[in-house]
Amino acid sequence: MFTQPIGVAHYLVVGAILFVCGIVCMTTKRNTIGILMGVELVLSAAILNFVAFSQPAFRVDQEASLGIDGHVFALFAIVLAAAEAAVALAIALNYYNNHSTIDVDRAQDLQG
Amino acid sequence: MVESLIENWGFPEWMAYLIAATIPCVLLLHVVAVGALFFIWLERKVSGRIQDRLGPTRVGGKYGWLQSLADGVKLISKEDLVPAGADSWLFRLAPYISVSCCLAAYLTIPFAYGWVAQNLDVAVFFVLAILGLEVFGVILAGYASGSKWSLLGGMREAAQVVSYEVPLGLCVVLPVMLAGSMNLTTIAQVQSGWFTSWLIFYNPFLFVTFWIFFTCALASVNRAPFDLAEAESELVAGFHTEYSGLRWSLFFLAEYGSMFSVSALAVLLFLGGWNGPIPITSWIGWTFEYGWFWGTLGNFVGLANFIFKCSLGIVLMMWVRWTLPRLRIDQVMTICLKYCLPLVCLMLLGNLMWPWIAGPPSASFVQKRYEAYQHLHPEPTTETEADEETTAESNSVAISLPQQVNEKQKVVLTTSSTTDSSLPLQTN
Amino acid sequence: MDNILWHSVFFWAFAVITCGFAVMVVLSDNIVRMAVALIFSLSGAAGLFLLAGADFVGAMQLMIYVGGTLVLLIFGVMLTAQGPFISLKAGSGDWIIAVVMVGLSLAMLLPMAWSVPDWHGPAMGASETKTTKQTALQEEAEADQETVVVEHNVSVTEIGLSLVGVRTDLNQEDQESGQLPEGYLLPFEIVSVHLLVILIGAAYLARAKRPRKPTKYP
Amino acid sequence: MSFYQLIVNAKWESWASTLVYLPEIVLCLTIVILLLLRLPRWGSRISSLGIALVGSVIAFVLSIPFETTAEANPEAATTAQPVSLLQEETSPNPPDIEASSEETKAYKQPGDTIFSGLIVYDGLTIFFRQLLILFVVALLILMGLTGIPDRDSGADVFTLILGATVGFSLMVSSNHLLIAFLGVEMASVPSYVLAGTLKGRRIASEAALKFALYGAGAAGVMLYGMSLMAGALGSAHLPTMAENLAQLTANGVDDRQLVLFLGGLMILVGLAFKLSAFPFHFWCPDVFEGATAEVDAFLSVASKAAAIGLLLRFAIGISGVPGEPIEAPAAVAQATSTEEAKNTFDILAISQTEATSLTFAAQADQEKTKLEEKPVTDPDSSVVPIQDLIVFLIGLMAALTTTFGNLAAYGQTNIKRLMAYSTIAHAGYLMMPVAAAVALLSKDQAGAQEAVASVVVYLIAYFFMNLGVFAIIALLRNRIRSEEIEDYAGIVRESPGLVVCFGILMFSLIGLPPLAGFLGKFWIFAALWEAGLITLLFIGGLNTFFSIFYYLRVLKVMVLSPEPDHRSPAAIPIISWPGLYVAALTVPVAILLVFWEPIRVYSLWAAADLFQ
Repeated sequence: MFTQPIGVAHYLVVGAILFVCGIVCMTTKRNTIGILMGVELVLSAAILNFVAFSQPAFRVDQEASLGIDGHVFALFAIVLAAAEAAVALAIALNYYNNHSTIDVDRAQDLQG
Repeated sequence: MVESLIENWGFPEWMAYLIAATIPCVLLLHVVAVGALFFIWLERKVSGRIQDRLGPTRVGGKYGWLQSLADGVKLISKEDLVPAGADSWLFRLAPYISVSCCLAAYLTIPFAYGWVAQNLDVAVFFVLAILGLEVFGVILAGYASGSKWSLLGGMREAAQVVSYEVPLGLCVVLPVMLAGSMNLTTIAQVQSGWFTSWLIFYNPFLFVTFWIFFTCALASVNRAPFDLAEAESELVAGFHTEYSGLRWSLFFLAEYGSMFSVSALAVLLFLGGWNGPIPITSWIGWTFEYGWFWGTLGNFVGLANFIFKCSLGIVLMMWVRWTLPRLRIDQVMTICLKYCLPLVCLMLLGNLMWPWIAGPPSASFVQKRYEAYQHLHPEPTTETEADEETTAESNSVAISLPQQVNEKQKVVLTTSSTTDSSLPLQTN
Repeated sequence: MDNILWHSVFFWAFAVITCGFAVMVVLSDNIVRMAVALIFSLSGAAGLFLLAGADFVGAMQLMIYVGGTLVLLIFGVMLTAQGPFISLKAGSGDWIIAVVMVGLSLAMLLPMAWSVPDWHGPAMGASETKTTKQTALQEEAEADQETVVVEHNVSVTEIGLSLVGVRTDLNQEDQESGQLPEGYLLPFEIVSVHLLVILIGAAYLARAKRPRKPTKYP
Repeated sequence: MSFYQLIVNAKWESWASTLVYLPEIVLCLTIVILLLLRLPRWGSRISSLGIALVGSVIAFVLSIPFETTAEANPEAATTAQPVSLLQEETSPNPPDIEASSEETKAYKQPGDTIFSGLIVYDGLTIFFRQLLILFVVALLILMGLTGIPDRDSGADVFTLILGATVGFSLMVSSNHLLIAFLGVEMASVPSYVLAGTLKGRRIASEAALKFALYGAGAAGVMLYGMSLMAGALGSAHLPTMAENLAQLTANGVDDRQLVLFLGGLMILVGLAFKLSAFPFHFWCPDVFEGATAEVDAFLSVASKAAAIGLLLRFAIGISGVPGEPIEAPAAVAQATSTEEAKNTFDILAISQTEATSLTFAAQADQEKTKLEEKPVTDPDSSVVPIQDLIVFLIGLMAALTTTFGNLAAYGQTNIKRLMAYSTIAHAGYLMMPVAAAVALLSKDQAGAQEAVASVVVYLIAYFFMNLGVFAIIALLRNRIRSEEIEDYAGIVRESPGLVVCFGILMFSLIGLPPLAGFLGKFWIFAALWEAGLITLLFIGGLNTFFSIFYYLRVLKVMVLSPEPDHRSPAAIPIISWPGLYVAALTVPVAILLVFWEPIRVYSLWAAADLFQ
């Protein structure tokens, strides 16, 4: 385990675990902010993938790595995730002002 | 270091790594711990003098210099209380988050030329990020205490730190822009020579920026007059109301540690780092050009210089604390968003326009920048026939300031553009 | 002991931190503990970025994600908290669904991660396609992967230049083929508009309705 | 290449790109002006609606592509100037300029990519841009008539709408995964806030919350899929990805199948969310009910149009790689299509009285616009299995979406919920020709072009129909304070003109013959027939039959049911500004068939560049 060099696949496994945790968090949590945390985990998993794909030393076929493209993608993903979280939080606060709760299960005025 | 340990001393590899990792860690721990003890004592003395009293005089002789050690012993021997209504896991964790973030910031701060635990390319950014994380300790302490004073203190801290990070980050951009690097060693090395080459004196905009930086740094390390989180007149003691003993003292260790690190950042970015007001060491030949021994000697002088400047910064912070009254939370926000932020944006624009007013940066500045860059990326240049001087200059200009290419440099660039097939940029 | 790769050791350490705390986020009932676990998980991910030679992305992750977004989330928790400590228990039905989902998605994603031999790392690639350069690199990587990673470190200068549209990392043939490499000037500029719009939108929702007549604030 | 040349290249590229990107830049400037006007005291006296309207009208004018010859365009000279100035200083020319000896290459033409390959500037981009900006103009006028963002919140709401429009335009023109993701985020995040425009209302805040949470989740999954796709194909640039994909499949290296499949599936999830396609539609009715009718119109027309555009870019971009490069015919088609641009726009610009005479000219040119009847992809090419998979996935989703939307619309009592399900169903119809276009890639290039053109036509019709319906809903809401269908009872006796318009729009939504909806639907079904997707065609036809009843039920309530006693007067005469607005939207629906030829030429032109 410690004597093998690290490859992209190792990072992908970590990313996959983060992704699954995020999805589970999004589906099981009842609190709005809990759901947002799940989203953060999923986005973080994606960013991890991008970083791993852009490192040529993690693979045999170095030409196929993303290089700077991956880094830039990761940077933009971080920025966009932050913006999304800010808006989601503002919406949650607005919801709280009207309903005095941020429990998603109580959101039952609209039934689809 | 690792190689020399293995080859000269015959250590096994893992042990060499361990030793190489331990030495900087121990040194940095001591800087923080001893520094905190010293500055706590100093603050008591300074505040005493400001209020026309003597401060501690008994412990350890005439100046009371062992006072903080005695306090420390007292705090360690106190009972470690956790309130019944607290979230005990988080309550215990919070001080450690503060302290470990404070320590982590020291990893990338160079104390003299090349004396840095981890020479990171994004050091400036890293330090800011880590200092921003310190807020979690305060927020969690405030939340987990289960007391409303603490909670209010934590929320104020969160709002304050998140807001002040914005102008702080923008202030840092100016020196980074001029030095063309985020590496703190490079930035400090660009300012070598007389004090006129410090970036604070580079142009009027940077001079103003330094003071904005200082203000925002005060706010971001939660010092008076921005210490809303522990405002004892309203919130008892804010986030650390419920803490006692060792955990309480850890918060103070973190506070003084981060005071030192922001003031080190200010010194490195604006005040020349370890480069003194007068370049004595280069006059008497204590530089690495004359060999390892003389360089190390010169570095010790630089270290003393650096620590002296940082201490001056901290004394200034103390001075401010004991002079100015505390602000209200809305005033704190107003200062950040209505004054600091627009002002620093203006400074940023002004700094961008500066070459139009005062012409391109001087040749010596560009040369220093190039040398600092070369030190970081020691790459064997393949070109032999080209005029070394010209290429060096034009390359470094183009790399660091692509938006500031003006007429004069354009010509320089044009002449060299046919030969610079190996840019120092293309390290891959 | 001597053929231990320290790069790998640190990778595993950070990976365990990242994944462990991510699992804690899912299992925790208390929303603030979830947030703390998330802080550690994302900081661990930042460590992984640094190990992968993405210094700038790692610092960004710490600064924006951990230092900005998560503070905001915790702030939100405090603003909307009703009891002293918010606890949320999931029903057993939820847990059954969750376990099934975890099983299914891991059963898909983990084989996916290992499905490409090229990605197993420099030492375990498909042996028949190796060139001499690759073999050399492989040996080097087995010796000390950290140096190799550091060698491929993307400097901030390169990222910054690509954001204003200048690509310095591609080799000459690529650039002379006529097709310009992708410079990221447009996204860099347009994202600022996006952030402005977001700021206005969030402020619009969060602020109270403006009073008709401005009240005199004492 | 020297570093300096790189800078020159980048400068030239961004300058040339900026010129064709002016509409979006004007929108951004409008946002900034709206923001800055709050600073001075006199700023509050200026109507923010007026500023937004002026900005979007200017953007619309600029989105008409300008002349494409160097002599005719004075701006072209200025474009070329910085380059030539710099050329004097550097002896070797930047490669792009060197490659093109003529000066005409010094700026961008339709068919080029701009911003160094991040964005495609072609007929489809131009069409979508015009549609979206025109929609924003119409929507702003509607908002002025109904007065839904009040004085205080007007500037905020208009900022959000304009910001989202920039995002839509990025989505439809993206040539790079980063731009696609950025566009999706820029489009959706302001939409979340827009859904909660009336922030004091309980259901509005609930709608915004649901929209934001589901949307954020979908965006996360989409980003993860993008990371897998980009990593597996070694690039985030769509054409490069397509090439690499073709190469991978041709070499028989199939170890990345799983990665690509999962990645593609996750991207599809994100797109399906934006389109409110079947398994990911659940947000749509709730959000539509909670948000105001004006915002619903925005979500149902602009958002859907942009999402379909992005789906087209992805589906055709990733699988539409030629087996071997087609040299000569492509160049000819390029030339004719750019020439066609002028003709078509002349037709559209000149008033409609002359349209009949011009139709002949257009008919003559039509042969040129039509691409040759040859496959884009070699029938035995390695990408064909991928195309089949895409066709299957999109086709399945389209069939399920349409059927579900139409069936679920039956039980609705709220007109906005009903229209939400109708929107879902129409998203299904819109996805069908995408499947057809991908299926035709390996058979018939001209057929694929027709399929894409049918999307264009359908969107034009859909624009008028849905905006009209939502405008009527909003206007009636202002009078009778209700959005329940039963409260519309007997409204024909109070405002007969409005109900006639409503009837026409409803018949058009069903797709009955002389109306615009029929035109679009007929063309879609023709494309499906040509692509051999008979099952899908059958499902589409069946659904059209289903949809008749629930649309007509609303009309029946409006016309036949007796008026309730307690309702406030709902009279909206047709000769009033609101009435005229609705009429202006209804008339094109009624008479679109007359302009069959210009629309056909225009849509074929818009679709042509996609297959170059």
